[in-house]
Amino acid sequence: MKIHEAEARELLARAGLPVPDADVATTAAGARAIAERLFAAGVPQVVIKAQVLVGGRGKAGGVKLAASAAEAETTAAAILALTIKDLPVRRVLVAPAATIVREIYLAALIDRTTRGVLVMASAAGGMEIEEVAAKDPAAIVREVAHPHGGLLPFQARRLGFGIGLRGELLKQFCLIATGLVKIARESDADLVEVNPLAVVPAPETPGGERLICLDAKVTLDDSALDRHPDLAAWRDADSEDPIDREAREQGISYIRLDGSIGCMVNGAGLAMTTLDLVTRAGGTPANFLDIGGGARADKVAAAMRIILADAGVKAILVNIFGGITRGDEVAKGLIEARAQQDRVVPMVVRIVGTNAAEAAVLLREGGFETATSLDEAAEKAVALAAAGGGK
Amino acid sequence: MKIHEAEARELLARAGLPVPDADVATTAAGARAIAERLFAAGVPQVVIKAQVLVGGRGKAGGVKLAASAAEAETTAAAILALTIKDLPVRRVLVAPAATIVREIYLAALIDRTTRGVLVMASAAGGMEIEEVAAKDPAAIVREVAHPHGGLLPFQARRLGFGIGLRGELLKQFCLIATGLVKIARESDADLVEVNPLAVVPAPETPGGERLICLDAKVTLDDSALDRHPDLAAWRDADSEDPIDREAREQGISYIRLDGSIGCMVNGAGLAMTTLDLVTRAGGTPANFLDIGGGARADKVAAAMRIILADAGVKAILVNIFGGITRGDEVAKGLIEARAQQDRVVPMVVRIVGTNAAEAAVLLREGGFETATSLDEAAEKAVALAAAGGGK
Amino acid sequence: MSILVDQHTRLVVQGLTGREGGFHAGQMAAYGTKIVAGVTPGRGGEFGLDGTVPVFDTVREAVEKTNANTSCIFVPAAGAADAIAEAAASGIKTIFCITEGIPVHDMVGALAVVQQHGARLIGPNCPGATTPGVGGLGAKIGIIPASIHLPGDVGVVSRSGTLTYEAVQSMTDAGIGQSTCLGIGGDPIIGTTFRDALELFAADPATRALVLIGEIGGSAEEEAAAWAGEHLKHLPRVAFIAGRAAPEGRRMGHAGAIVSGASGRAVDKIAALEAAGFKVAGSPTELPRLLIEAGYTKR
Amino acid sequence: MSILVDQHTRLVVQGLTGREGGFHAGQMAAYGTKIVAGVTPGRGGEFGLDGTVPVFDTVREAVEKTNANTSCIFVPAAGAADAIAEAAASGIKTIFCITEGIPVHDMVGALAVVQQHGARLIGPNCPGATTPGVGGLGAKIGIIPASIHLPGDVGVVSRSGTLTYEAVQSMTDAGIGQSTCLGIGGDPIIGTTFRDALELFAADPATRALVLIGEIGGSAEEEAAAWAGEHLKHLPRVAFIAGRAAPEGRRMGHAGAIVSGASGRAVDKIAALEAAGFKVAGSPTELPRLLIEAGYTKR
Repeated sequence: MKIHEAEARELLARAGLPVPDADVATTAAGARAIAERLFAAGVPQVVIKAQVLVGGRGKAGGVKLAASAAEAETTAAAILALTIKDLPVRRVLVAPAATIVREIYLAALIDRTTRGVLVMASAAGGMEIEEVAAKDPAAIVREVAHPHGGLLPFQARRLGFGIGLRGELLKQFCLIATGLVKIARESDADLVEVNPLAVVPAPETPGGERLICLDAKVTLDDSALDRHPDLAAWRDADSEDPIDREAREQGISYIRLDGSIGCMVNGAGLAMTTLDLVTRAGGTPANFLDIGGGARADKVAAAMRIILADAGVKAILVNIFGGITRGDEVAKGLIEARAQQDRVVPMVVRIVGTNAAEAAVLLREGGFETATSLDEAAEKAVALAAAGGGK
Repeated sequence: MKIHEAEARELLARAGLPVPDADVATTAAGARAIAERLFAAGVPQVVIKAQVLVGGRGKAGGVKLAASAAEAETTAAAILALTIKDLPVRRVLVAPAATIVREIYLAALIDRTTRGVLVMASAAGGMEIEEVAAKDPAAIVREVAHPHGGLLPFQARRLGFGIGLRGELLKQFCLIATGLVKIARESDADLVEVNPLAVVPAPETPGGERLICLDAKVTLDDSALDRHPDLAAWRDADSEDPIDREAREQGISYIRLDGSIGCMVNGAGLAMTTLDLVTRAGGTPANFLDIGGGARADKVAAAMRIILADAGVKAILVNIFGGITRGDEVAKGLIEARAQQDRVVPMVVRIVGTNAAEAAVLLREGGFETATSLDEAAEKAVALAAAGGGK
Repeated sequence: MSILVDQHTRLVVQGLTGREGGFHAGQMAAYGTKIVAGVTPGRGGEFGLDGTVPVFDTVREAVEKTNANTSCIFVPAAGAADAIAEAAASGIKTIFCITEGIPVHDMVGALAVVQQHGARLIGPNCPGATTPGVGGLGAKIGIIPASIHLPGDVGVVSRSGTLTYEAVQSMTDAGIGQSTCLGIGGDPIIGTTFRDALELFAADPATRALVLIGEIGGSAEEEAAAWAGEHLKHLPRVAFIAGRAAPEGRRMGHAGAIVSGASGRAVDKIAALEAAGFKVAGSPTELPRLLIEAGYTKR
Repeated sequence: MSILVDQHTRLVVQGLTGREGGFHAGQMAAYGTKIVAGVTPGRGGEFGLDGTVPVFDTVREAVEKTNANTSCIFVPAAGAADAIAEAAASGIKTIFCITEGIPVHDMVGALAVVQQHGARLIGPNCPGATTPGVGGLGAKIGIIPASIHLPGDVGVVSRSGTLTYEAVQSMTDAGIGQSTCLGIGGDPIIGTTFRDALELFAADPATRALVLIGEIGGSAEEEAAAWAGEHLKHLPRVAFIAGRAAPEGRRMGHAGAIVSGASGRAVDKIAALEAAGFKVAGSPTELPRLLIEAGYTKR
């Protein structure tokens, strides 16, 4: 689960890491009030940032400076009126505009290859780490945190020295790097990224510098949300499609695509394979949908509702290889769903494995079109969709 | 550093572990006030416990029950008037008297052999673990906590099942065992012992039982007190001998004994050996004293003051094998100390190793009696003490 | 011969008294797997699997009393990582974890405990492994349906569940049997990687060809391909990669893979496998034909 | 020959730029030890030891640039455990930690990292080790005064600092030389135990007799004695235990030792050693005589 910058900042602040003195507003007036407080505290300029869960908000006009409270209000109003990549902006973060001396990249993330919490740092902050990796891989330094101990002090130092820090900045960097790993572990985050981690003038020491976490991105492990009800409450259900929400709540893995053939499959690998074969047969999949292992009739019916909510769906392919999942349960779910649905779409059903014979009886009695092999099912679905005007 | 039961209870309470609703008083009136609060809350009886840093306070009359506020006051007054094993009782803990169904032993401690945090549990609570170990070693179950992860859940369960717990009590036990290790690690404690960990009736569920940490003993790692100023403040300087305090503050390891020969040595092993050889030569050591490595003249002078504060000292043996410690520095310290001291005691000095030659010159000029071998030094010291009426 | 599971397997089922654990233990036993113990904390003293298998409170006790050497975990997600660590710390050397949805940070710690004790973990979130046998000598651990198998000499390793079944079924339908079928699981942190599995198969004299079923994301297929290109020259080998048609950028753990120099894309995985001598199928149904083309001959 | 330190030692001194580190590095170099690097975080790029030895910010860099294989740590107590872990994680296989007063819980974690990397730690709070040499071929690590040594073939291992010097001096005075003198340190958690040290000496063909200097507390002497009784029958061996006259119950970590079945008392240690064929001295000065009585002959 992705959380907004404002909440990511909150996680960092709770861990005692240096973050801007920012606040969130949902109205222009609210933004003005925050700006007024910041200007009163001596901030020369504020930055107003759209809180949306997509990248590229700066280019979309979602991040703007303001030099007065009045300007903050009008700017906030403009940003709150934006829709960025289909997502309406409902909240803005108002923060002091920082004088950035230099930008650093720092992130702690779950890494498949090293099978641990990988901490990456680069002196080339501000840009995407993928860009840095492509241009100059040597500019990225890495440490795998201790599996139980977190980032050990010497590892934090190695990262800091590795990106050229020394003295006071090195010390601060070590605290921040250690803190990010701690946040990742304690919040069950897959990713805690600070970009930029900015070097800014330290007001208290003339000529001195300090580090501040200017922007942060945090992704939480969905599997662990149960034990963090406080963090789970940060889910931005507003910016979630209602269908996506229903899928999530049903424990169904669903990704909407652009095509015409709705797919219902058990298992992510088989679901991807089904998409591949539909594509190979000349069709276009309307979605990825994995009903998971051991799905019962009601879950199958829910999956059908989710698929049919997409008006672009012209045909449906059901592909079930029974293991934990019982074929007859799926067949019952399909019959139940058909009884409830108001839109009739041609369907081809393939059920093999556990209780496939019982399923076959039910499907035959129900008059469903069936298929034996996966390739055959894909071809039939493509033909049905084409007959209905889809592809 | 040992801390009192009251502070150990505080550490457990902070970690969320179940402890009695107790409080500390330094006067009988204060004890009465606490007792009144407890009686008002429905407690049928209170227990008043002397806070002294020695074992066996129960047998010494330092733990008593009281059934009324008035009785609590008189009992507290009596306990506060006690001196237990040379330690005056300055504080009492007033707690609800528990109805104990069964007693369990549980401790987390630094263990030399397994080189980790050893957790020991026994169904035979209430008595000293050494006693259980001697009588029935199989009654003690052990787990070595993960060096970075603390006590893992399955380890806690193994301990709990190992002493015959099940169900709700097992769950509570696991939380407490895990908590003790956490306390040990976070407070840098060498020992966190709960004895008894009592099974008591659970008032909220009829017939139910729950666990409560009725008494706790905690020893903190002296080497780590610097990073726990809050815990270091719990030192009971009152119950510390002024000489012991001076030694500690000077970084001198000093243990007073009963004999007549004061010893000043560098290194614990050599200091023990010096005691052994004094004993073998027929003398009685007045103290163990290790001035540590690299001691300078002023530390040597302080050590001399500490030794001479013991009126039983009839002769002094100085035994220094210079490594980090420089012999001439020690010699200078001895000369300096002699200039300040008001009591003259015969002394034999042996300085070998680093800068022994320079030391020899200084000692000769200062008219000190010297010795070459350790055996010779011990024999001379015993002779000097005997001449002065000591042994 | 086979890998990981055979007639010497003495299995303890962690979570035997649960619905899933009980059901699949029955399936495993029916296939010929020796189930010697169950573990459910608090249920020690009971008997599972129709009263035939003793249940213990701890894995240590199960190992002491029954000489279990392998574990299969059906414990719910919140306790599964701890169950893995318990198995490893109790002397179990081969641990299958079927449970899905384990918090990934829990797995980081559990895997470290497994490695510390010199044990091997398969999974989590994996279907397990089957060594098909003739005449009741088969053994399976996990949830792969028994019906799809045929005894033989082709090793199968896969990240997926049902896709594995699909692939194995197509082989069985074509009369091509399997030495062992292994599902390694698709979670970000898993105990046994494709490369580990290939090393095991390479050391098994009974495995005469290999099938690898991968999918998009991460770089495990590329790493396995690099190793296989050097060490498996003697074995016919085929592969299938799911996700050619999947849209990019919808998977977790992406940054890590990218920075490791891998794209996670199907096209790159296929190229890496082909460069390492794998024939790569466009559909699981093509695997039997490609095996023959790669030089595999049925015995 | 010798154990742990010799002319192949390439030493990095962690804390070289400090007062203690600098002084003792000079002593070590003067004795013939090859000091190839220093490490002080933040002082990378400087040179220590009269400008002859490069200083690095990290041990990893020191190892990469100088092929250091051994480390000696003089870092202050608050950072010493981390310095140990850093050395182990950077490929250093033999780590001496001289620092005293390291919080014991820090050591629990550091020792686990050392073991995980297959490294060996000596100490902390130990004087180090010396392999006396003829004609400038000696090597020493730590703070044992060079002057007390004589090249020879008796291995010495001790928990104490100055008591070790006393024992070695008495041997040197009697014309009995040492193969290696090793101080393992007296802290509750140490990296190399008496038993570990005896195993190392047992594998060293140049060591023809052994001296063990123990003290009261814990059970390390008993454990070493049990091992030596079985494995060291061929070597003359003597011991000294400090603390016969010490009052009981004044030491930390007592409960652990007691529950392990050991009393920590001198009398029991002496009995265990004698049962294992050690001759036990009443004073360090008696060690040379006892060595001869145990069958040791000067070469």
